[in-house]
Amino acid sequence: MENSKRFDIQNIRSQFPALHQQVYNKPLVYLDNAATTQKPQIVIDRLKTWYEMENSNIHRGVHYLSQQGTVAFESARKTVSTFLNTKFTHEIIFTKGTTDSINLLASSLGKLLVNEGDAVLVSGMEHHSNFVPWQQLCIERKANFLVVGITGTGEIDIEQYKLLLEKRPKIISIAHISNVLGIINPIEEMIRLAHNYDIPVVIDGAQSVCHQKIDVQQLDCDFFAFSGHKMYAPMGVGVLYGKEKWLNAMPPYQFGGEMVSQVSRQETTFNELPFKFEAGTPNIGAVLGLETAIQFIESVGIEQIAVHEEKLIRYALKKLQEIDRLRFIGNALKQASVISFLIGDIHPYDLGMIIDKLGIAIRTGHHCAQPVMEYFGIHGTMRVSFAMYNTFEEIDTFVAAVKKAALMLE
Amino acid sequence: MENSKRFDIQNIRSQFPALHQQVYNKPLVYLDNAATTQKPQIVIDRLKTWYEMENSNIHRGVHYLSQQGTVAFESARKTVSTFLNTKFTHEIIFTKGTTDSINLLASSLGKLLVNEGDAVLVSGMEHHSNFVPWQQLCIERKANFLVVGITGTGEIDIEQYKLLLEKRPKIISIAHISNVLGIINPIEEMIRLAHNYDIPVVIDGAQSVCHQKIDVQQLDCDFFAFSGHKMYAPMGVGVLYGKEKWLNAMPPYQFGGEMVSQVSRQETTFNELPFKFEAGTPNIGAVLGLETAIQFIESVGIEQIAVHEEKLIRYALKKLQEIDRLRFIGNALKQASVISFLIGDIHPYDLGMIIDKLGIAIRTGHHCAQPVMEYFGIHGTMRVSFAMYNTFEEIDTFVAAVKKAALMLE
Amino acid sequence: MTIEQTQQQIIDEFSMFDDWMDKYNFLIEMGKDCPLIETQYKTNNYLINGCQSRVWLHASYDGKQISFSADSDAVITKGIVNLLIRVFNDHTPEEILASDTAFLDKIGLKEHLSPTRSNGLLSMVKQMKLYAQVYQLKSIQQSHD
Amino acid sequence: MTIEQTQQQIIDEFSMFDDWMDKYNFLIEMGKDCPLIETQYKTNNYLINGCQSRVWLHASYDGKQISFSADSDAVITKGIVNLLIRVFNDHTPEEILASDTAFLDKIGLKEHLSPTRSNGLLSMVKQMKLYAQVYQLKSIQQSHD
Ligand SMILES: Cc1ncc(COP(=O)(O)O)c(C=O)c1O
Ligand SMILES: Cc1ncc(COP(=O)(O)O)c(C=O)c1O
Repeated sequence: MENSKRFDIQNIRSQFPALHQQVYNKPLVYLDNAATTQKPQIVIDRLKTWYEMENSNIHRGVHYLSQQGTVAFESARKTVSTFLNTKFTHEIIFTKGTTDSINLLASSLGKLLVNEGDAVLVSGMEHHSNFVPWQQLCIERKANFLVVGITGTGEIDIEQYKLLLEKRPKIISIAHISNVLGIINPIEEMIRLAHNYDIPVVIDGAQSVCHQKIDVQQLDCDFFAFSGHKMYAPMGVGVLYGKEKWLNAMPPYQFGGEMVSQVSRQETTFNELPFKFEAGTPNIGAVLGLETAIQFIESVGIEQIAVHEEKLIRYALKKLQEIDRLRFIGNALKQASVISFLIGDIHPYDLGMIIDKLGIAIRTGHHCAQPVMEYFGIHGTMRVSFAMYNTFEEIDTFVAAVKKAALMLE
Repeated sequence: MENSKRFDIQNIRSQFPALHQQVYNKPLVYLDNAATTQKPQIVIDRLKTWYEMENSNIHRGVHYLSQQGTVAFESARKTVSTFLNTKFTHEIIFTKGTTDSINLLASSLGKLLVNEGDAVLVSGMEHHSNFVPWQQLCIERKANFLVVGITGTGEIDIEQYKLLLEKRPKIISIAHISNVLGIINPIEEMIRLAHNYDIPVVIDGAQSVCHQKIDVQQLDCDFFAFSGHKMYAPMGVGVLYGKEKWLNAMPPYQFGGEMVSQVSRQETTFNELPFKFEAGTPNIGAVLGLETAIQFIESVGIEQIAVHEEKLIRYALKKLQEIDRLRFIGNALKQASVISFLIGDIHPYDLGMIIDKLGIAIRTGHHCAQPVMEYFGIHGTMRVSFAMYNTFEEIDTFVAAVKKAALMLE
Repeated sequence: MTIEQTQQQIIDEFSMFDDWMDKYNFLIEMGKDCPLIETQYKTNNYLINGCQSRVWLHASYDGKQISFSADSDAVITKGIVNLLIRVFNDHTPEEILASDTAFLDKIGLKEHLSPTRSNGLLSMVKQMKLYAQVYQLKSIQQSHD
Repeated sequence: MTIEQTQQQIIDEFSMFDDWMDKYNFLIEMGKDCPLIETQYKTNNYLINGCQSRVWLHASYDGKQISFSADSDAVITKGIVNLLIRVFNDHTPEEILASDTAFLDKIGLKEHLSPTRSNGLLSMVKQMKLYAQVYQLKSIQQSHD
């Protein structure tokens, strides 16, 4: 059914105003999607309508705008819940972004589970946002910070993972897809293995949620975190999914506003889920924008998007291989939407700066993942990352630019 | 100079699209500004332009959009810094809102200063967002949570404050203007008294920043927190100002992204100010919207706004007094932008619901400030709050509606 | 009257008003007729805490039918409380469990039962159904004794 | 040549290019001419850590004029480093302190010195000025001895 839909790339592109601009008199080729995606007009318009016609503060207001806003906000929660196939709508917590979601967990789940001498496990390919919060928690609690290594092809070392499970970490937190390597980790298997020991698993879904269908009940992950701005939605909103039993057991993270139930001088009781974890005025407009982005993704079809992006990445890998002295960083079979590479000993910054002048936006550097750089003994990479609106022609332009820059820098 | 500008209310109103709508076939009279203000078109357009033409992730990107975005973001920081007259631009930290700013402080300044047996001081008129974080900090640290009382007219009991200072609290956190009573607290004096004992003072400026000129160096407060959405800016962005010496001494709050400098498996070093406190992708569009909102406020003139709002509040107080059995909650001489009242024993919810149907948006309930309700022995109030775009006619409509509703409910 | 009949009756009553003020006036009047909860029950045990208004609810069962009494600190809430009591009062647990509150939609008051209205009404309906469930169980058990 | 004259010379050189690629080609060539820092100084002590590229800088003072040597791991950064060295090299502390880097603006490379470019160049300029300040102080002190 999904597969019978036509994937009309020109129609899709036409809905993203930011793609149709020139930089340095060259048409923009935007290949920095892992950093943030562009937004379809419909999402931008949702923000506009909110602020022009609906804006108000929600929850507890008796007046019309406030009531309507509350209904809209809670229905957006329902949309996210359906998108991820959560068991309960109140398992969806709105945050500022992935980093906020994971910091919430490191604080709150950390308080619940991690004491002196305990351990927390992450992988060596994590984004700093899924590495440093757990590391700092372990330092604070005098707990062991376990980092499962990665192999030469950039995959998580599953044998080592199994050994580390014997140390019974209290929490495991793993990226679904690496933002540097593009590698899709075998999280189903990792979750299953962890659950044999009743260890809860957090999935950092920042790089996966808009590239493949996520079903949290099927994955059986305990938590799933992502950012709106990496999935065609506005900035300033993210999601933390958590299984009800965990969210109920965890202490609140921030205090104030709707998350409070009763306050006296001596003590405070807290509101029920999901409000317990939503202190302060939420970013209502952006939450509605996120809902629209999800509807947009679904109208295109997430499977269609995955197929298109798979074609793009195969094509790009093939074309890049033509380049002399080019090597890929990370080389696993299961790779999605992200490619990291180096050419000879050309500095990524040099290459990035030159192709920028040719209109091509890629990212260079360590991509907030220094541990992974350490594994490969490098300082940084050049990274291209795709979204639903990228084309084969853009890849051609990009590869031609890289060749030109590489010649200059040889 | 400022005073020679003409305050053209019709021109101002015409710039706020949300004001020109009907609810239940009645023209909207929006008097819930303390909850959130409406946004001028120019702010909405700033968001639109960001997402249509400029959107990208900032810091560390080599490409054009990322560079331009970074420049725009950092220049917005400069605008906020000038607006508050901070000594250094890097004393401005972008957060999610006031609640986020204060939770950051309770965690981070709390770690720096508050140990077992120490004390923290707030007032009895605080919003939960400036009450519960400190209360919970004290519970966690086994510290004393001191609450300075308020008088029958709703003012902070300064004599009691002086006595409590003798207990040498480690931190004092006080609202500039109460969101329930509208009372302007004598924060200059309170800061001066606290500094005699070298106690840092946090000011919750959520209700003051768009109603009067704030000069943090003149106030000499150590921290100042506020939300964008209560000052004509988009939701999802707030500010924490802190004196450099404190911000440098404080440990970071959240981890990941730009706030990280170097990461190894064992440890992490953190970036310098202001980035140290800005983990994860910031809400860039909203930060630019906040800049535009500040420019808008400055183009109207903050002193002009204060004069206009002062007239509105005097007029409203006078008109409301005509109503039988009406009593004001809080009655100090220095009152800004907010009025709370009750009529006989009419339940605020009843009155709010009825006048809602007449097109009037006010807030009823405890306004997230249950401690203040306790002082007055009530469950809630009806609250009207003004912004620069409100008019005398709106007050007339509102008062007429209240009279009508009060008659029905008698 | 069946539950449906009472609901229809209320819909008819409300059809006379084309103005919100009249509706609310009527609700306020309705509130005054509410079968008041006895003072001994007006305690925290019987309190349904909405954030804005509070509702106290009591139920009793004569082995066949349930009857409710209630109160609220807000008179409009109390009016709606009374509508709900009129509808469900003196019916069997089975009848109560089989029925809904769709009539509120038809008279334009549905929003008062939305989870976003923190007035205690939604919880009150849940509580009424819960009573019905408990009494149903009781009578099944008794018939098995 | 005065600092201003060198700056003008560089502006003239760049005026020949109307294409970014030519500019960058020229910068890459410039990088090759950079007076390289001696290996003994290419240590963390002399490192200016940008997040994207790194610069090492060394200065020496003959009692009158300062001379710089440097290196960078990125060749374009190194080209700009060499431009800055060409401009400031063999000048007195006073001359260095009195001058600016406005020429970078005129040749379209100003952005490389922005605080948002984490390439170490801005810190490098600061470091050059700092050396000038230190040596100025030294010579004042010596003249007082
Ligand atoms: C895998 C991964 N985790 C976490 C993050 C952090 O996301 P955000 O900056 O939106 O909080 C990113 C984005 O850079 C990412 O790619
Ligand atoms: C005095 C005061 N402090 C804090 C807050 C919380 O602000 P926010 O919900 O934007 O975090 C408010 C707003 O309701 C307020 O009025």
